Amino acid sequence: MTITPDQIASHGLSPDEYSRILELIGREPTLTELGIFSVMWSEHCSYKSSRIHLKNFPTKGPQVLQGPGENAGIVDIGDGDAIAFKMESHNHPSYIEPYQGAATGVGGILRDVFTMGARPIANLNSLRFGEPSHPKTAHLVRGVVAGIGGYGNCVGVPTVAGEIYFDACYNGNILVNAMTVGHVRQDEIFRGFASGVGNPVIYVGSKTGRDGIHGATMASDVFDDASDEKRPTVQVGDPFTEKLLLEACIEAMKTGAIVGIQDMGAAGLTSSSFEMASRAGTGIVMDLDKVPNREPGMTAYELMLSESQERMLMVVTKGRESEILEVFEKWELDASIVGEVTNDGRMKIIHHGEAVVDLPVAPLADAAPLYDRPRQKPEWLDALNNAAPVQKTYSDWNAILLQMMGSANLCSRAWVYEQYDQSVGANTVTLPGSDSAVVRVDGTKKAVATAVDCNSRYCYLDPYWGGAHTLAECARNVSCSGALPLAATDCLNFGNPERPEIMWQFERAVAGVSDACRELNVPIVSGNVSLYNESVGSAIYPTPTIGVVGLLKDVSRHVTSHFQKKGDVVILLGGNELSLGGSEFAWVMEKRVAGRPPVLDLKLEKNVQALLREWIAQGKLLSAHDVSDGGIAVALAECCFKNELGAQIELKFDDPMMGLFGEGGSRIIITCERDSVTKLFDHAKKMGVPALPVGIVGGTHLKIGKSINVEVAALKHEWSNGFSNVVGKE
Amino acid sequence: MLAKVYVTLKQGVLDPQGKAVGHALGTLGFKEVEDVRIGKYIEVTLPDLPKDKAEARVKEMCEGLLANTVIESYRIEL
Amino acid sequence: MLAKVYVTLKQGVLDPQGKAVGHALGTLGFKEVEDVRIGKYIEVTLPDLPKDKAEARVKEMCEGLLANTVIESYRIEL
Amino acid sequence: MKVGVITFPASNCDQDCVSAVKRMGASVVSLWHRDASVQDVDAVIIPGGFSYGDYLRCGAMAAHSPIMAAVKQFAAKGGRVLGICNGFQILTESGLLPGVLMRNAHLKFVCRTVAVKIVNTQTAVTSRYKSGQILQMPVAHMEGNYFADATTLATLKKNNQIVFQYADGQNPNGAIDNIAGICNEARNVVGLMPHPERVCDPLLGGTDGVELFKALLQ
Ligand SMILES: Nc1ncnc2c1ncn2[C@@H]1O[C@H](COP(=O)(O)OP(=O)(O)O)[C@@H](O)[C@H]1O
Ligand SMILES: [Mg+2]
Repeated sequence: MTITPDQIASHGLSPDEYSRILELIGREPTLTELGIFSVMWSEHCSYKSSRIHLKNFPTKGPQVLQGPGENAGIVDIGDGDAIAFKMESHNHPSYIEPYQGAATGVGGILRDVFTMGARPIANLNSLRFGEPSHPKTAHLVRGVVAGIGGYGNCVGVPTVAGEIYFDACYNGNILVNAMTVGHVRQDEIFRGFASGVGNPVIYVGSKTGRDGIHGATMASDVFDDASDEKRPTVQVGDPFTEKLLLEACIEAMKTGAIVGIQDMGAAGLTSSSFEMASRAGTGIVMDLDKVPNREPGMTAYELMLSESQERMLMVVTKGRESEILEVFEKWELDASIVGEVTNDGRMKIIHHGEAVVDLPVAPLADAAPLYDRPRQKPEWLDALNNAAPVQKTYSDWNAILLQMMGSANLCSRAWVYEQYDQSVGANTVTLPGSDSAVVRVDGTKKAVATAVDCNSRYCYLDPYWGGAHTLAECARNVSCSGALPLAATDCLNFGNPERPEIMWQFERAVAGVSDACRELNVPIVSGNVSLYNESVGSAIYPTPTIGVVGLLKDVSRHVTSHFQKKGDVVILLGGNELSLGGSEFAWVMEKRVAGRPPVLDLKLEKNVQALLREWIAQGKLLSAHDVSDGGIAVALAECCFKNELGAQIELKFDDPMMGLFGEGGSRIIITCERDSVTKLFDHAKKMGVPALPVGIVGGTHLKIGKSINVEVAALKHEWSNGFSNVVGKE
Repeated sequence: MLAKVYVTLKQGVLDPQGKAVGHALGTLGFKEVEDVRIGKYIEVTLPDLPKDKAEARVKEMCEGLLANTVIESYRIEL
Repeated sequence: MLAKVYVTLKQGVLDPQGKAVGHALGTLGFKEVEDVRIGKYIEVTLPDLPKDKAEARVKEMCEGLLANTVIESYRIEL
Repeated sequence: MKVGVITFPASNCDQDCVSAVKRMGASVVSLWHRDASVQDVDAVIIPGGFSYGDYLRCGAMAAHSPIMAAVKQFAAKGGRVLGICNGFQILTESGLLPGVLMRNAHLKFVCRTVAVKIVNTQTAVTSRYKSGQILQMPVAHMEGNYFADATTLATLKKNNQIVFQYADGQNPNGAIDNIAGICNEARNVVGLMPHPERVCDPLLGGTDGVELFKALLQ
């Protein structure tokens, strides 16, 4: 059999890459081997376009126990406890089949975390859809949200935070990024190493079917109109099996017989076996006849490339197999010894007694192609930056605020998060609806605070500063609950990397995120890259989603974003030059994205967050809410809703549009008791952090200077009902 | 008139529900069960229409809502 | 052999899913839809058995697990 | 006091119930779905979750497990049984409680805190509340839409078997007569959709569930 140029192309391999394969193995590959190369060298698995830039991320720090390179990153939270977390995309599958695509996305990220030995304690997600009026949007939103809930709820992991935004740039390419946070004792961390020559390799979990064969290469294909018709074998999630797999794996880990373990994610059996052998510098010999399958007549190619869900691969101490098999029997899951660790650094796969694969492990896993793709600043960007962010003039500020509160990107997300079990596990201290979720670490007085963020309009107008803003805002959200941001995970969603302007956006965004990470002391410990997010030739906005995890040493000292009681003093902490470039105001009023995003002073940001945390830890604050999209008017309104408390705010500004709706980093609305005000201001002054007393909580209305005077109930009504404009009335 | 619609998962698509039910039947003593697949059976009541018209209409309903044609097939009986 | 089982809600039992789907069909422009009822269509694969034996066995499965006879009826086809 | 908490495949509120019970100072016996006995416990809790993935019908497969045969015997002798959420579904599927929990009227999963009224204080879990008292408890389910035919409903009312009702305007799932929880005639078996075990700790936004567990342990 000879490999044809067509086969090479349909496997997404370039002629150069194919020559490289020939050179590496010194012969023509079998079809199965070609399939293996194609998935291992796909963008999704090899990061061939992104890797050289990802090196810029700071990844170290005394708190980091595991940085990028494993299934999830891990940070130290003291007392022998640690937190494992990661974020991952499932964009393309979710566009094709929103429910199953999103569900299996959640399943995949859960496995990445529990394969490290961590019990998942929280799920988050970051979603991007097209315009609310686009004919596909409502259907996609309904399916994706139901799918995320359907999976996470069944597994019993609370979904505690997330974000959802709408913009025309996602009309033909939605984003579904899912994140899981897990708790693990530091001496019980597992890693994906196939160590110990002679140790058996065990396959556990669901049987293998013909699901999603070529999923990994699909994720690296540009969508075109025809793919609406393309109906690849969609993977269906089985959260029931996932829950059993989770419990069985954690129980099996307790036996002490497991040497290494890894989930089968994209590229299934292929990537898990190659990655485990590669990390350990070993080889594996595997017999595919031993792999549990659910369809007769599966070929070696199909068995190696299937993306059936809810499966894991583990290496076990020789002689102790039965202890592991017993655990899986108890949980009524398949488990089968499929191979053994070898010392020759080769992957040998046997099917029906014949050797169908014999490849060197290291070149496949480590020496995948690496591209420094050309980069060029888009020629349209300067003109866009120099254009006016807003074109019309405005005056009726009350009406505008009402309209803003009910708009798709600012209105209440209750429709979404009420479909998620937010409190299973009985540890969710702060539910969705505040700046970050707070989840107690069971049996301790510690808690983690976590949030996801991305301002993709800023990233579009300026990928560097947009990236920096995104990281800063995410960390700020975590600080707003009182927690110290420890580390971040990311999911870099971009267009086609073969286009220089996309690669430029990528490089700039990574640089911006990296610099903000350094300044704020928040290293990146895990992440994921999703490229080729384009439809009919146009790319999404650069969307480098960030998830931050922070630590509250004493969970009793935390606050939420909601005003607490009448008479409390409202203070604006921090502050910066404001801008309407890329603002929500410009978008709501004019559907316009132009100008420059606000400047960000990272030193100031750091000091503002530090001071905020110090005050919360001392119990001096009653609430804290960061001012982000929509500016201060929107942020103040949000503070009012939960407890239905108004406020009287005396803000002075020359230009109400900028003053009310201008955006800028490093701003936080806090409240405190009247008698702590003087001390706080003295302290802020000493620390060089701007702080401005701006008003008092109370009354039925939100009043802001001379410009705004609206009933809180009216604002809340718009805000509560806004989402029905996206998904329709119930 | 009554249109009957049978919605089943396409060949090769995992049926977690059928799998779990098959397993449960086994533990309940029905060891002979080899496989279980679970689909939907939908009855749609319509005003009387010529058969071909009705069929076309119900087909539209299937494509639009009743079946998820990415993973499911359907069959209509009138 | 393949046993087909149709499980439907008994007359008078609320069918929230059918109701919601009927409503959704209406808003999608299928105004003629008068009623929708949603049941299950279950395929059980068995080794070949004499028909009456198979029928008796599948009936047991229905009574035991596949249908909740308080609210559902079932019909078996072999 | 010893309380048995059952774990089925994909139960996921079992540990939450264990914590709640321990908080009240009672000891816990973990029961496995394949156990044939409830041992020497004083009460049994059937926790929430997605036993068997909620496949086929919620609670259907769990209702046929060996442990449920033991629970039936235990209940028949007057033992106290509390089913929460999926546990309530399992109780109706196994015939220990009448009626059925159908798909929510809006067909979506719903998780939110709702106001729940105590209707009957003469049961194994409500003896420490006042009649008409309102509790704030979260619900989290896809199938909580309680339904019973007219005869059954009349019997429930006649025997005062409706234990919990959603407060007016708070019904999250379309349940008939706002029913959130019921008991059997003997009042020793109670099922409810809301999650009292999630409101036993002031840190988690409420303690309205505390008295329910205390009553169960009395
Ligand atoms: N953008 C990124 N930033 C940091 N780490 C990354 C990024 N993308 C990928 N990684 C790391 O590279 C490794 C491989 O990622 P991935 O292929 O997504 O893992 P998996 O196959 O387990 O899902 C992981 O350790 C991941 O954390
Ligand atoms: Mg992994």
